[in-house]
Amino acid sequence: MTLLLWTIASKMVFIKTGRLALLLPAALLAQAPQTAEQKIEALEGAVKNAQMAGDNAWMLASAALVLLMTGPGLALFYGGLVRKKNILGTMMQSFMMMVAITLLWGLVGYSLAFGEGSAFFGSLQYLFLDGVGTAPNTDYAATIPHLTFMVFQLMFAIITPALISGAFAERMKFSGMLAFMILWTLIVYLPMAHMVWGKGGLLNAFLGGSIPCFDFAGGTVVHITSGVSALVCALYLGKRVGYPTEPMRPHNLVLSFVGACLLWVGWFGFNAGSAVSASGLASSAFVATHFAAAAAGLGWVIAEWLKHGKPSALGAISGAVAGLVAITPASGFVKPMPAFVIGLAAGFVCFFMVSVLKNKFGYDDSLDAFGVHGAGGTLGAILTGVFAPMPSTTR
Amino acid sequence: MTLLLWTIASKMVFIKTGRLALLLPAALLAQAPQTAEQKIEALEGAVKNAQMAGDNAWMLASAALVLLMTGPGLALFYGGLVRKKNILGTMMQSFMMMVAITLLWGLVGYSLAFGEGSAFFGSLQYLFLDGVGTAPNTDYAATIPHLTFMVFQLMFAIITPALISGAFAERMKFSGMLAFMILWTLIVYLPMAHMVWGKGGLLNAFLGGSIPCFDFAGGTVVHITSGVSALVCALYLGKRVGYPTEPMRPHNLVLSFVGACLLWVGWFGFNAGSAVSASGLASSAFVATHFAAAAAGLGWVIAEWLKHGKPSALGAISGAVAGLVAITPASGFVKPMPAFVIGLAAGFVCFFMVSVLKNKFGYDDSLDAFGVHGAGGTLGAILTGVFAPMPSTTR
Amino acid sequence: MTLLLWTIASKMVFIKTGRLALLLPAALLAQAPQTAEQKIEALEGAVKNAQMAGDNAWMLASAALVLLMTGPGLALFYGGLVRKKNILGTMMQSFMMMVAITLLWGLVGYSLAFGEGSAFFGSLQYLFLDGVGTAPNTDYAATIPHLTFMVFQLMFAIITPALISGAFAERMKFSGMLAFMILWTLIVYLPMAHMVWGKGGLLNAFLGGSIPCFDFAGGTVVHITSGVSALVCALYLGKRVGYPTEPMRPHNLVLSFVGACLLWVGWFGFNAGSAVSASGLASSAFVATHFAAAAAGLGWVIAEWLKHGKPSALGAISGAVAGLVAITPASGFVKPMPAFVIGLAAGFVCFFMVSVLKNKFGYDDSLDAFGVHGAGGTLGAILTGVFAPMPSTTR
Amino acid sequence: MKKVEAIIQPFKMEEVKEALKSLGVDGMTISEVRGHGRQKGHKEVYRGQEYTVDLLPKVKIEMVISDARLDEVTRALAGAARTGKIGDGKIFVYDVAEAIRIRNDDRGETAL
Amino acid sequence: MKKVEAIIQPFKMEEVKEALKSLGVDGMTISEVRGHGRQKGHKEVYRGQEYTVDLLPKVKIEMVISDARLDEVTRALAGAARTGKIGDGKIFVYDVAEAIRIRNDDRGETAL
Amino acid sequence: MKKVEAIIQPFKMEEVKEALKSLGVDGMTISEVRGHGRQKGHKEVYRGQEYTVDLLPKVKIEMVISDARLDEVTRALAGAARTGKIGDGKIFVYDVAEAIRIRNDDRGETAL
Ligand SMILES: Nc1ncnc2c1ncn2[C@@H]1O[C@H](COP(=O)(O)OP(=O)(O)O)[C@@H](O)[C@H]1O
Ligand SMILES: Nc1ncnc2c1ncn2[C@@H]1O[C@H](COP(=O)(O)OP(=O)(O)O)[C@@H](O)[C@H]1O
Ligand SMILES: Nc1ncnc2c1ncn2[C@@H]1O[C@H](COP(=O)(O)OP(=O)(O)O)[C@@H](O)[C@H]1O
Repeated sequence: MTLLLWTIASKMVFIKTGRLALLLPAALLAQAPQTAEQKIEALEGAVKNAQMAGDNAWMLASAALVLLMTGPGLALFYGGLVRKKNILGTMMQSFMMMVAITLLWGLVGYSLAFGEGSAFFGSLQYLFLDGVGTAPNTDYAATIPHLTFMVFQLMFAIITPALISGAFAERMKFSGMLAFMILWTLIVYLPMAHMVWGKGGLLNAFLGGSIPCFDFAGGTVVHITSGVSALVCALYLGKRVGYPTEPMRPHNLVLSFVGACLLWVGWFGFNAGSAVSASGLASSAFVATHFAAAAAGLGWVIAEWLKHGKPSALGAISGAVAGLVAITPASGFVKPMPAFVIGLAAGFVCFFMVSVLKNKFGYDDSLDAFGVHGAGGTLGAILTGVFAPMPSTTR
Repeated sequence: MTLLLWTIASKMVFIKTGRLALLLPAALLAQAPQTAEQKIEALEGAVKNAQMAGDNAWMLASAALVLLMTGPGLALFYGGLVRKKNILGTMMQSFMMMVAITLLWGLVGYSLAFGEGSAFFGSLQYLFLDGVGTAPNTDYAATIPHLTFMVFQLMFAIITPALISGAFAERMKFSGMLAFMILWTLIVYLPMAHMVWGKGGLLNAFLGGSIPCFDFAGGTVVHITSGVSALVCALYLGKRVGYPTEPMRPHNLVLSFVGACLLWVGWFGFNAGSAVSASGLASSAFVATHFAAAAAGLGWVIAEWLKHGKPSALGAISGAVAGLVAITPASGFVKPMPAFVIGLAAGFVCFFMVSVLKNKFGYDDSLDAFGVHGAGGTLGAILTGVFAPMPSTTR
Repeated sequence: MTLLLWTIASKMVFIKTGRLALLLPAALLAQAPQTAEQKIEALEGAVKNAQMAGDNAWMLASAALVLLMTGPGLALFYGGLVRKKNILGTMMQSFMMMVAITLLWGLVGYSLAFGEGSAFFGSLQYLFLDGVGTAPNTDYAATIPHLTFMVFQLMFAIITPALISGAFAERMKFSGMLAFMILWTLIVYLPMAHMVWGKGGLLNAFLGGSIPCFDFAGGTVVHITSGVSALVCALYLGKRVGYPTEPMRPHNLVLSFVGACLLWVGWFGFNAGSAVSASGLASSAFVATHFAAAAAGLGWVIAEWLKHGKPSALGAISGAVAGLVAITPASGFVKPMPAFVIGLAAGFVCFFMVSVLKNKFGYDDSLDAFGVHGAGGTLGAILTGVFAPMPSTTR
Repeated sequence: MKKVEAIIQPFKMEEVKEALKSLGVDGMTISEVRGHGRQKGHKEVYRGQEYTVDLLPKVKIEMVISDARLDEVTRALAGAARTGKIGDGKIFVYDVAEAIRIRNDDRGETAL
Repeated sequence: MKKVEAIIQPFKMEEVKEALKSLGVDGMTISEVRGHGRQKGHKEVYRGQEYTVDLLPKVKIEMVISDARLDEVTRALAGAARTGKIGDGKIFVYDVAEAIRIRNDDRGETAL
Repeated sequence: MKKVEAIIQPFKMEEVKEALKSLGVDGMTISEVRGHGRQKGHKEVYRGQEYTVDLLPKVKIEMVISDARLDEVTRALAGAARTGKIGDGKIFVYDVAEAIRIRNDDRGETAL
């Protein structure tokens, strides 16, 4: 074995660049140049580096948090709600998004969404992630490596179709699900992301688009899109065999509880990370996120208390998730108290959607992907318009 | 649907301030002023920004970690220890703290604790979080947005009553629990927090108080307070029906195990985050935390080995939690080896508390909130006095 | 009780150094010196501080993430794979590593690995972590406190023996396991870590060693070492009673699923943290890690589809873990697409190892510690040589 | 009195319950069991290792009824549980020596 | 020999066990079942959807005893399990044709 | 027809299943139970609190067979399940009044 290790070791050349690269900024300061001008120049570089370190630290943590939302967060949340026999299958849907969308994103996805293109589509500029390196892409995020921005956006692209899977949990074949998700990402998600976030996108007035859209962390792109798609799927696929006569109650709310908590924590990365920096804006989004989640948990529980005489664990966690959805577009624009109001509204509205309206219309949205993400997202988008101050006066 | 999206989009005005704000620091450097003086001035601003990015990155991560401690950490830890039928109810107690205390904090809580007030109470200065914005509050944390400080402290206010719930798990009504927790926070926690941490608080000698108190991350405020309150509750409520004749052993130690691990990881945010920066002090607290947890796990396991002839999984994780509690007040002041000693002591002492003393006195502290948090916290407070070097000589 | 608190409080002296320390950088800038030269000097210090805050923020988060990999990540991953009766025992093996290796590391471990010593061993320089403080150790990481570097490396030392435990899950006594792990760390891990990472280590050409070794985040030290040791253990211990006639199938794949997701998320800390900074290098390693995990999940699933006609949840998560292992040595050197290829290869190869080769040879590696970590690690080491560009051309 | 013990497919549970309810049979006790008969189980593959799962999940229903109702109960039960495929299950009938209602010490058929 | 099969409320388990122990009845087998009789279950609401839970958790105790002890055992058992409310459960008694102790092939009453 | 009910140690399950298979006994139903007899359980300690676990996990096997096979089946079963130590378990035999195969309404011994 020692021999084997040896062979491997000798196949390897040179030093650990990792360690080398680290010494560079320090070195820059160490062999400090002589004149004040030179010193200032060196400092300007060093400050940029330091700024990047701080922002990148938060953005990498955020990317990790957003992945945590999908797996295990969403997987557990949904997995606990289905019948026992379907839990692994349901969790796999989330996991396969982590696998398949990553591939797609690397090949063409990122390029189609964030490449500089037309009003509706990106370009093939970043095909195979070519040109996406450690230097910042100043169009999107001036103080973090382009790679960080790319992977952070990838985590969004993963969770969006995973959310939809809540609508057809318990009734779609694995291969069909996979094919659908890939097509959906290509046809719906990538153009939508380009329109709202991409350079030159139709709704991205700041980067060359013509219609301005107030969507901080993806309320439209992620939640409305996935929620509405979920509704379409639920209607198209029809009801599960046995629905609604056969009881299909959640089989393990402890799992759903853990999933909801992880969604809550991960959502800090989702919303505060959308500041693409560790600035005060990130803090503001973080706080708004937390207050809305709490308020919506409260709202749903109160609604249950009024209607059924007692609150439930499922209600509290469903409410929290609804609040997180609703605050997403507004999170960067509102103060804690308006966030609280948005959350409270989301708790009430989503409760009404899933427990009254759904029964009225009789569609079978297994895990309420529409009732929570579609409705919560739309409500959030509307309330963003109501509560968000003009940008110039925000902070 | 497209129509709907359209309507929403057109209701929205202007650009994404998020993206805009980001470009500012870069912009500052880009249009660099001409004279050296101006350049230096610009640099000073840029450095402050960079410092804030780094510190804020860690503090946001810490706030997320502390929330992770309550949900799902503590919820799982406690949930696994109760009888099966009570698991959801027990987990809900933690979750409702995330919901209710957040509301309370936003309305008056933060203001009563951290507003500038008398020796015992804060003020109404920050009512509805008015005046809590992205600018730092230099009294408490000069390099992070005030909002970050506020939300970090909120996470502490959430976990403290959640800890108490361990004492009356399995025997309190939901609405009673909620009312109690809110009153307790108002009457006990907020004044206590003000006294120890608030500007002008009695025990906060550094910020105008008269009696100095050596409590780094909340050993007194969080653990002793909650532990003692738990004991009072346990005594007041009396024993659970059937205790101790009916067996009430933990129903799912796997859940408790996961909860304990999440508590351990989350505690890094609790203690190292209490440095309110990503400085060497944070690293030092991080390391002390880790060593104390490990040592206390060891201590409890050894105690079990000696007394019962074999160690147990529950012992190991209970010990780790005891160690985390005990190191909390000392975490910013001690080196790894003293931390190890504090942890070891906590392992032994808390084992003795819950497995010998509790039986002697015969009170029914369902989940040993007093035995672990009260005893561990008190021990930690005392040992902090023993091990902490004079501030001037710390580092 | 108030009395008790009082006594404690009065035993404590002085102020909270934590809060004090924070004000220093701000203070430095506030009482800004008069001349430009002085200002520049002050700025240089401030920039260093800011750089450290950013890098330290990410490294502390990374250390927390790597601990999350062991507990609860690996504990759940392995715990779900064993038979029901062995789950707590298996999880405890991971937990005891968190306890015991921490102690060992504090006493002599860190010193033997990272002390400046001979080609094969470190020294006793850092005995009891003496001299490991908040000042950076410029040999290893110039921009973060030495304590951070030490605790980050400790998390690696914890997970390595925990990985081995997968080979003898379900058949080793607790005390024997503990003794073995401590000896193994002393005899195998510490020298190996010194050789590859330690100053003056044989394979650490950059820091005075003679043979260069291309191992970014510990593919050789962690995965090959643990994988091969696992194989040796499996062979030495012989088969479990009843293997392979008695069915010993995984009892709870939901737990393993959660564990695998946490491993994936935690691995971002493992690999991107190995940049010991929040630089572009960290981003690059983060992205490579993610792509390799996804690709390997895909690879394993495809292999299963081809061979058994349908994919499985266990296959997808096993694949992801294999990919994470394989990318470890390369993560700092490769772009996303090569990372994808490495991952895909790992998925196929490890599938082949555990589902074909293992049966051929008939050894009983309970949880495939060799098949996944040994094989994946070796493959990764080889492919690192193939795909990694020369350091000078990396970025 | 007779005890009727039926081992059925889990997914037929609801239908059987409805059928029995409509007959007015109230008392029943259910448990989760695993079994095999003609139906031979299937193989599962974990990491390339094959495991035979030869005990499949079934639901066992136990009802104690009066002799008079035996025929209609078994007929209704079998009717509701039948799919016609292997694995449908079995019904076994036993004699019962005594039945006691714990609440009020009723005995015999009044206790059912 | 007789088999006594009692379906009782789970929370009465400890009391019943004590009662049987004090009679010197050692051998027993317990399983977790769900059942309904007069007691009709309750409704649970999940996201506004109502689900009827008509099968409530019960504990089934099985004991094979000699004919001579039948009376005292059922009496003690019913006594300990009674609350007087609906849902207390039932005791059924069956004849046993043979009993074998696996360990040493004892048969009949000596095997109990 | 007879019902053979065996309560055995869980780890003997595979062996017993093999023994029965080699006899050609196909139909069987298994459930997880807990029990105690001569074997008296053990103590577990949680945070210094002792809990007596007096009900140990066992597996219950139920088979309905023809009278003619009773002897060989119980012999094979007891043989495979025996370790000779306390806790090996018991076999009980009951008369069966009727057996019905749900799939096709076969009755009596043909239904087994
Ligand atoms: N002789 C028997 N004794 C006990 N249980 C049996 C017997 N035969 C079948 N069963 C139970 O009935 C279930 C269905 O039996 P199976 O043979 O698959 O049905 P079928 O005879 O209609 O093909 C089995 O899984 C088993 O639990
Ligand atoms: N006829 C029966 N056959 C089988 N089990 C029965 C029967 N009647 C009642 N049980 C069992 O006894 C339990 C309690 O019965 P229940 O009717 O609620 O008690 P009570 O008759 O005292 O009101 C039920 O949940 C069921 O498990
Ligand atoms: N009289 C009985 N009635 C019902 N179950 C019994 C009886 N005696 C024993 N059992 C079951 O058999 C199992 C093993 O019995 P035990 O007395 O330990 O075996 P042994 O008699 O060989 O020592 C018990 O755990 C219990 O489940």
